[in-house]
Amino acid sequence: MAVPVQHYLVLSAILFAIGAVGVLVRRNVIVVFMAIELMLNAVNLAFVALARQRASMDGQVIVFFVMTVAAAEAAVGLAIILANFAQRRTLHADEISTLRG
Amino acid sequence: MDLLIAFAKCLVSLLIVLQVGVILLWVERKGSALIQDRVGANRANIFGGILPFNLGIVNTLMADPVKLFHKEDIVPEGADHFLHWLAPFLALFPLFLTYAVIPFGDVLVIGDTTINLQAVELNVGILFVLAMVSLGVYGVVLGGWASNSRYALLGGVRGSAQMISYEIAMGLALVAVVLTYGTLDLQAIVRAQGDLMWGVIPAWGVFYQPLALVILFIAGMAESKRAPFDLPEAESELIAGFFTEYSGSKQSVFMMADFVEVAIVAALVTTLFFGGWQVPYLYRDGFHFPGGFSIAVPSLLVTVLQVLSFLVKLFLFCWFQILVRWSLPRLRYDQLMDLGWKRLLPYALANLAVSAVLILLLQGWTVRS
Amino acid sequence: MIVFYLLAILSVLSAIVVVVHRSPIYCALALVNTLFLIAVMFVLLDAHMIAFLQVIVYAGAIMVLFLFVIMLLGSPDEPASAERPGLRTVVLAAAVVLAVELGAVVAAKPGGEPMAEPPSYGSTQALAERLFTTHLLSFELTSLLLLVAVVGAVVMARRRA
Amino acid sequence: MEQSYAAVLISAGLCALVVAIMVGASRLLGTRTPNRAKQSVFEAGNRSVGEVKTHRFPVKFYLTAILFIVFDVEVVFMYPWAIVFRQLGWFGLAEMAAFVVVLGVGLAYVWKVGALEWD
Repeated sequence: MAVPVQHYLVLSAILFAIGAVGVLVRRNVIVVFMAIELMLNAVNLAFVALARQRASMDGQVIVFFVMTVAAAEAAVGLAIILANFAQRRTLHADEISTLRG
Repeated sequence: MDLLIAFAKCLVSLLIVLQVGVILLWVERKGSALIQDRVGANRANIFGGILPFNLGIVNTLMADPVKLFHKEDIVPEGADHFLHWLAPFLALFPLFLTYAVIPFGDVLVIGDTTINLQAVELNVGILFVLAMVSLGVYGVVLGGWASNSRYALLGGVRGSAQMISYEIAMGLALVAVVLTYGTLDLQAIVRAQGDLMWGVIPAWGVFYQPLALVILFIAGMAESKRAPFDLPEAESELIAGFFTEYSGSKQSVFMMADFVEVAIVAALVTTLFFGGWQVPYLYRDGFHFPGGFSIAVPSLLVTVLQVLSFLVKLFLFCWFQILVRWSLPRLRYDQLMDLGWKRLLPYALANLAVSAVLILLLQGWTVRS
Repeated sequence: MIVFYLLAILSVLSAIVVVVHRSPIYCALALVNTLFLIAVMFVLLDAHMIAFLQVIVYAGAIMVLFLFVIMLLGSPDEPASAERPGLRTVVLAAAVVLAVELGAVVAAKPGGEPMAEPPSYGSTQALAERLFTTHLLSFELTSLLLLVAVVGAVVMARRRA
Repeated sequence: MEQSYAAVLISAGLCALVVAIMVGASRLLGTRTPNRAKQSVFEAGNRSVGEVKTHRFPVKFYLTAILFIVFDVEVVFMYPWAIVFRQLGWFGLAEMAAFVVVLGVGLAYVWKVGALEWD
């Protein structure tokens, strides 16, 4: 158990960055969504690592809530993707431009 | 030394589940034959039938797997090779792993080492079971997706929807059990069932949570995708559902997964509701019957009796599932979904509410761990 | 110690697969793998309960929903040329810089020894006590969130074009 | 505690090995004489027409999955609750009742709009 908390945080930062790249680069909305989940998980890892560092359970409780939010977000988000696909038959993020100002 | 013991325990638990799986294959053949008034697997002998009995069981236990493993591995055109391989792996692997947390005996005392007869001693055993069960759906989804076949895809979608529908009811039934015993540790739950109610009846979960037992059993059978819940692989509609395009050993792995799932449902029911390895009135130093009558039994014999008791109960519930399978017709899809969402789910919630209120009203009614 | 670095390397690799693989279904499987590795790290961090919840909720439910949508839509592989190459390079460069910077900042700061944890740390019991007392309000609000999610998702999914 | 996770690792390794051997056995032991007819997709003798993976399914399946996610999260919240239930007493019961009632409204809504009806 000698891994310092910084290493967990570095890993978390790297995973978060990878997720961010995914959100920006990928055009398939489903994959973009997955990249968001990856970012959420990177944050979860940081929460748990810091909770361990401070010997506090609060970080773990927050992770519990993050998971719930992720579940709700996935349900609604994928429903939007489905509805959008039914209307326009596309999963390409650039073609979904109705809301563009 | 500790590592060696751990390894041995894991091996034993794996061997148990492998054996149970293969033996069930034979039991099912003979059992279905019995129900349908046939003889069943009987065409096996060696040395030209010199032996006075036939070797049907040997045939199923050894010749069948050997034959299946020598069949050609056909991957349909347009299928993804890696996913086609991954699907059967993911169908069976979590099921095997589930078995590792099921306690198959109390303790084995050799000299001054005491070995807990449970391959993986997790204090969150029930969550482990739930996690593994929830992974089982990947095998179905991927099998359907990777085959590039319409039947397989239909079977995959149907099967996964069915599995996730019944997982909720299963989870709620397990919560009721956790509520009763106040722990997630399977071995602790079994130990708690060694007590006696009113000094006579063994304190088995079935007496505390009968409705949870029924719900868990039905949900478990639906998870194992066998008749009457065999819609994902309904032969008359979908050929073989999500494993239509599988042959040889991959197909046999899917079949094996079916039987292992039956065994897991039986093991869960045994562990949570029928005292696991408990033999009524048998304690570590022998029998203590109500009324003060006792028989001393050596510790090794106690262990053997307990493991036997676990296996007997296990086979009993496997047999019960086979009986159900060969007695009931297949449900329609709407009936299946109705049963899952409109019956089992509300009943499970109501059961939970009633249990919670009762526990608070009658503190001490339940086993405290 | 070694376990952690092995897990870290594997999880980064599989996270990269999530982002670069052209077939959505492989992306989903790689993500499941990443989530699984993170769950193992949770075990290393004494968050036993959270580790199993990670597998049950993320791998067992959320990712199944993703696979379901991929199956329902018959999502095709993405053609390699779908991305604008300029954006890709810029973003990649920016991400590398970001990761290095974050890493450098975090690694440079000497962190103290982890605080001594009580023996019950990470147990279901400890988590539950915290969850159902201090965080009671959040817990109850979660149910509202889920209710909204269910209603919203049903409304969206049932709307026909 | 570490020991039991080591056991999980050992067990997972063993299981993975056995299952991998079982899955791969035909590849190793079986014959391989592929031909077109054998490798074509089974459609009861008909020739397969069109692209399989663009086949789309009723949105009902998706609704089932959404319901599953929401109730799965509910169940997951119930495990820690069940553990500390005896300490929390009536207060704990009220907490969980409020939680379940709100989600019950969701179930009732889904039931009402007919998302659970299959025909």
